[in-house]
Amino acid sequence: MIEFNHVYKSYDKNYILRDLNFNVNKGEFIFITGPSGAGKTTTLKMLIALEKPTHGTIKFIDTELQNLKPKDIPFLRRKIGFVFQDFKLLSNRTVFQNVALGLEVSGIFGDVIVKNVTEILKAVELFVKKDEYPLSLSGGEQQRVAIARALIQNPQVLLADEPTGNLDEDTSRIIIDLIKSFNNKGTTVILATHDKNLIRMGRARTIDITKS
Amino acid sequence: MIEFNHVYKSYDKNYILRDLNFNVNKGEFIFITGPSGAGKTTTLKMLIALEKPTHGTIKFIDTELQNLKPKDIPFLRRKIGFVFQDFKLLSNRTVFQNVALGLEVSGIFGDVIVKNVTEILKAVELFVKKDEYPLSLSGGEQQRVAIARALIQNPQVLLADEPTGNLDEDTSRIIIDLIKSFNNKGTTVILATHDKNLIRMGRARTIDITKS
Amino acid sequence: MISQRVNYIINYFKVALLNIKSNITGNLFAFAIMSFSYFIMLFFLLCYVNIYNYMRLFQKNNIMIVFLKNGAKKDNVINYIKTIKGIKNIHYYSHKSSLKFLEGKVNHIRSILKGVNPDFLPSFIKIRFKKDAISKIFLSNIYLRIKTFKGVSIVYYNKLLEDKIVQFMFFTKVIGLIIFIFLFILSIFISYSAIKLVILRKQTEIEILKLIGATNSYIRIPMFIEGEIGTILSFFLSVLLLFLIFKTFIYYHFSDFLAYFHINIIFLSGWQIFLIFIIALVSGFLGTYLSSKKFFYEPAI
Amino acid sequence: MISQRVNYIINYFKVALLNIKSNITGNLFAFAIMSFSYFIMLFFLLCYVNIYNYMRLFQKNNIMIVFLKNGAKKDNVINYIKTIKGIKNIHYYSHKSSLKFLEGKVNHIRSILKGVNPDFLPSFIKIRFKKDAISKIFLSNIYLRIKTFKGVSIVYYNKLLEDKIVQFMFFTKVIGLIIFIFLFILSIFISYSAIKLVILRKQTEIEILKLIGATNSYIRIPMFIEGEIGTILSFFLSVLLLFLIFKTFIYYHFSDFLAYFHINIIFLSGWQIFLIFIIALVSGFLGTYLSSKKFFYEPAI
Ligand SMILES: Nc1ncnc2c1ncn2[C@@H]1O[C@H](COP(=O)(O)OP(=O)(O)OP(=O)(O)O)[C@@H](O)[C@H]1O
Ligand SMILES: Nc1ncnc2c1ncn2[C@@H]1O[C@H](COP(=O)(O)OP(=O)(O)OP(=O)(O)O)[C@@H](O)[C@H]1O
Ligand SMILES: [Mg+2]
Ligand SMILES: [Mg+2]
Repeated sequence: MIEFNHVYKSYDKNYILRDLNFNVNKGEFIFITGPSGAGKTTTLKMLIALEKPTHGTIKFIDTELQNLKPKDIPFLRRKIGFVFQDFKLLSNRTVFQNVALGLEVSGIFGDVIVKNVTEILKAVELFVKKDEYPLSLSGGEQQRVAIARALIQNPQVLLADEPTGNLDEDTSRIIIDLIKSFNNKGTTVILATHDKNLIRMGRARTIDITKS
Repeated sequence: MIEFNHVYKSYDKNYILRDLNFNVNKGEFIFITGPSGAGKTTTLKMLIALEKPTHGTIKFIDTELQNLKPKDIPFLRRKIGFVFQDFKLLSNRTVFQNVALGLEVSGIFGDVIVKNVTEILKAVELFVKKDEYPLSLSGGEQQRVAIARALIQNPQVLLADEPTGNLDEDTSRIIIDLIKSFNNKGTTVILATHDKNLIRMGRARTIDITKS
Repeated sequence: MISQRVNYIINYFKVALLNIKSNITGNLFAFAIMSFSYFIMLFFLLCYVNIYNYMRLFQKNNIMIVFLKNGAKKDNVINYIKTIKGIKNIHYYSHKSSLKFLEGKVNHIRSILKGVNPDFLPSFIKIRFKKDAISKIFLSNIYLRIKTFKGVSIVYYNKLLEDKIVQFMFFTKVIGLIIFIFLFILSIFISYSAIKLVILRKQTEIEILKLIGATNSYIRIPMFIEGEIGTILSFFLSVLLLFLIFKTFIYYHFSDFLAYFHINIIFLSGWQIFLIFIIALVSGFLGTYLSSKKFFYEPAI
Repeated sequence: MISQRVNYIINYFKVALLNIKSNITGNLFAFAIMSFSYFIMLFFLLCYVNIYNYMRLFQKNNIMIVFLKNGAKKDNVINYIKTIKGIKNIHYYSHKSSLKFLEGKVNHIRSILKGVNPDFLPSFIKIRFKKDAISKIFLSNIYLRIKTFKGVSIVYYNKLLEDKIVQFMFFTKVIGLIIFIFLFILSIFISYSAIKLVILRKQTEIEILKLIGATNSYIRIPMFIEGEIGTILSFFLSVLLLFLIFKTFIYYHFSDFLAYFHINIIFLSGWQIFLIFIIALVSGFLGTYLSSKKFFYEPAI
């Protein structure tokens, strides 16, 4: 489903990634790992066409990303849920509105929103905070809102960048279980982390990008 | 040096903290722990007078924080280095300028800045990135800049909120060692985290705020 | 499909209102700055219209006076003059009416003219030209033609004034146009800055929305709605303000005073207000477009 | 201690310049909007000064004409008039010069006055008053006094015009003041919005600086410097602009034309420009102060 072929990535002549090659099959769950600054976030960003590989090609389902037209990018992104390392929540919208946005941008309005958002907020244990604004949430709570927003789109692929960096062990487990349950329903998951515990918990294929 | 006496904290009638009591002696190294949303960040924020306890008193050296006048707050904050969970770097200044700011706000200018900043950036292994802007840094790199900015003030107390949340194990160890070395030179350190590994590494007194 | 479109549109309005609400101060500033800009524009137009109106008065005064030789056949002259194009009306003054004319001119020493014999005074013909027929060449032409006609003694018209007025009318038109273009660009620029003030705060929001798959129109349409709401409201505020000021002016009889100088104050016509309204709408649109443009520039990947 | 202060000041300027550089577009907008606001202010002042100047011309024309009865003793009358205060000069016109005066008034029918006997015409005295001595009560007073003097036939002065001019001068002053206060508030408001445009982007920056122990003055002083640099530059731009427009106006001889209507165009004096400069400085300061205020409100802990 996803193919990285000889991908190189440099910023101002400094190569972060060299000759990265991997495949991810539909429905798989994989970890991307590597030390701080290795290029995990960059790898994920290239998948949603936010960064462009310096050389090499990336294939998503049938699309070669380098051939994608700017106007098609939003539609690619709707197929991919992304949990950002720095959450990227809208500070002038409540938790509920932030999560609902995941559906609204795809043109889904009305009652179905209320139903789905309520469901997912309960799953990440944040329903009581639904009317709070992101600035009054703790780090871990913000992270869970970001996860909820990504999952509500019911994406074909979920990319999660350090989704448990701000969570304690118990909450981490809840989140991993939630992600696993989506994975079981067919969502492909790529999870970037350096948390050895999490990798142990997940028990899945691990790609170490420093070794590429 | 730091005393929390019967501290309660609520946001809109929801009590986050109830009857929190603890002392920290000069030169100590302690962990504050608790699950996501327990109030770790809130506890640290109260120490720099960014949040105000609903009841109870906090004492820092000889100052009762509730008696502090607004114009004295900056001087309190200069004695306390703070590593924020969300880093709080200035995006229009380079890594070097961000770190230098820790000194400039206290009225230190000139050559000493170059010397100290260079030194601390080397310690957090970021000297090569000194002219980059925060937005082009990885999560872990930003976190290290935040740590460098807090440490350069050579504060009496260092408050670090999840300072290794975005760091892999090796880099975490480097940072912990750096903080320890400041601790050995007399800096009191309070470190909020839920990372069991880190607590194990640190081997120090741990305060679990959920149990207060 | 249609209900989907309606849903989108409702959502756009909802988002626009939410945006206005969540940055109410920013929107108020934008609103005030834009009102000010439209006010200045309307005010200039008002001044221009009035100056133009005032100057037409001078044009209307374009009169030529033909003094007849004693004993000349006035009908010949009148018939000849009637063949000239662009004349509004012709008036013949006999010796007697000539005396009356003189008396009117020097009203306060009227008494002393009582002893004057009307025959001392000339008979003359007053020609009033059509407004639109007046141009420098035209009048000087006619002047030459009439002057050489039999029985005509002197032809009098204010050549210098005429030159100056034609010139001034021209400059007024040109300057009016220049000022207008200047104000138009300015109003776009001001809308641009004002809306930018509002949009700048949204930079992060826009980036985030794009990251989660919003199309450009999903992000932009609410902005346009927001911009145009501000534009329309501030336009109406400025018209209202100008109108109130105008009414106050009338109320305190300033216009009566100006009427003393033959200055007749008029308000803008519906068409003129509509013109500015269109300019406001366009500048609101362009302002939003330009100030949000950079967020939507996407290099091909 | 002193070198420490100098270090701070250098740092403040460095930070201000860094801020300007890092938000160059924002600063350019602020700059342009402020220039516009000062330009409008200067332009209004220029108009006001010229209108005021023009109206003084009417005041200067305040003349009273005293017609004498036939055979009256002119010296008695003149001596009596000389006792009145506020008179600039007195001129006596005999019967003959009266005829000349009439001829001057009706120049184009001059020839026909040739047969008129000068004795038909009255002799009169023209009184010109000092500008500053003219007020409604004053002239009507004198009118009554002279009218009842022996040998005086008619006293003529333009009472209606006088009333209107006094009234108009008053309104001009009042309206000028009101417009000026309005523009002053407006310029503060515009500086406020413009600077806010720049400062809004700094909200996070300010919060962060405060968190790491910067004092309010450390954060604010560079803002004031930034604000005042913008103010000063935009002020000079607007003066320059106005001056260039003025010069163009003169260059194309518009002023010659207006001189034909006895309108004499003058530029702003140094003092007037200085006044606006002070207003600009104050509004830049208040603009920065107000727009940054909310970031520095710190509830006591
Ligand atoms: N826009 C950019 N311009 C220049 N350099 C960049 C940019 N974005 C990232 N980098 C650099 O690329 C490298 C990899 O960044 P990336 O964010 O992918 O690391 P990461 O593996 O996610 O690290 P972390 O675990 O710390 O988040 C870093 O050294 C970073 O400084
Ligand atoms: N400004 C605020 N207004 C309302 N509620 C707030 C505010 N700040 C924090 N809270 C709430 O207080 C609780 C404690 O927050 P805090 O940030 O201290 O948690 P934390 O222990 O640091 O959690 P984490 O490990 O996830 O960062 C959270 O439930 C949060 O929602
Ligand atoms: Mg990363
Ligand atoms: Mg926290």
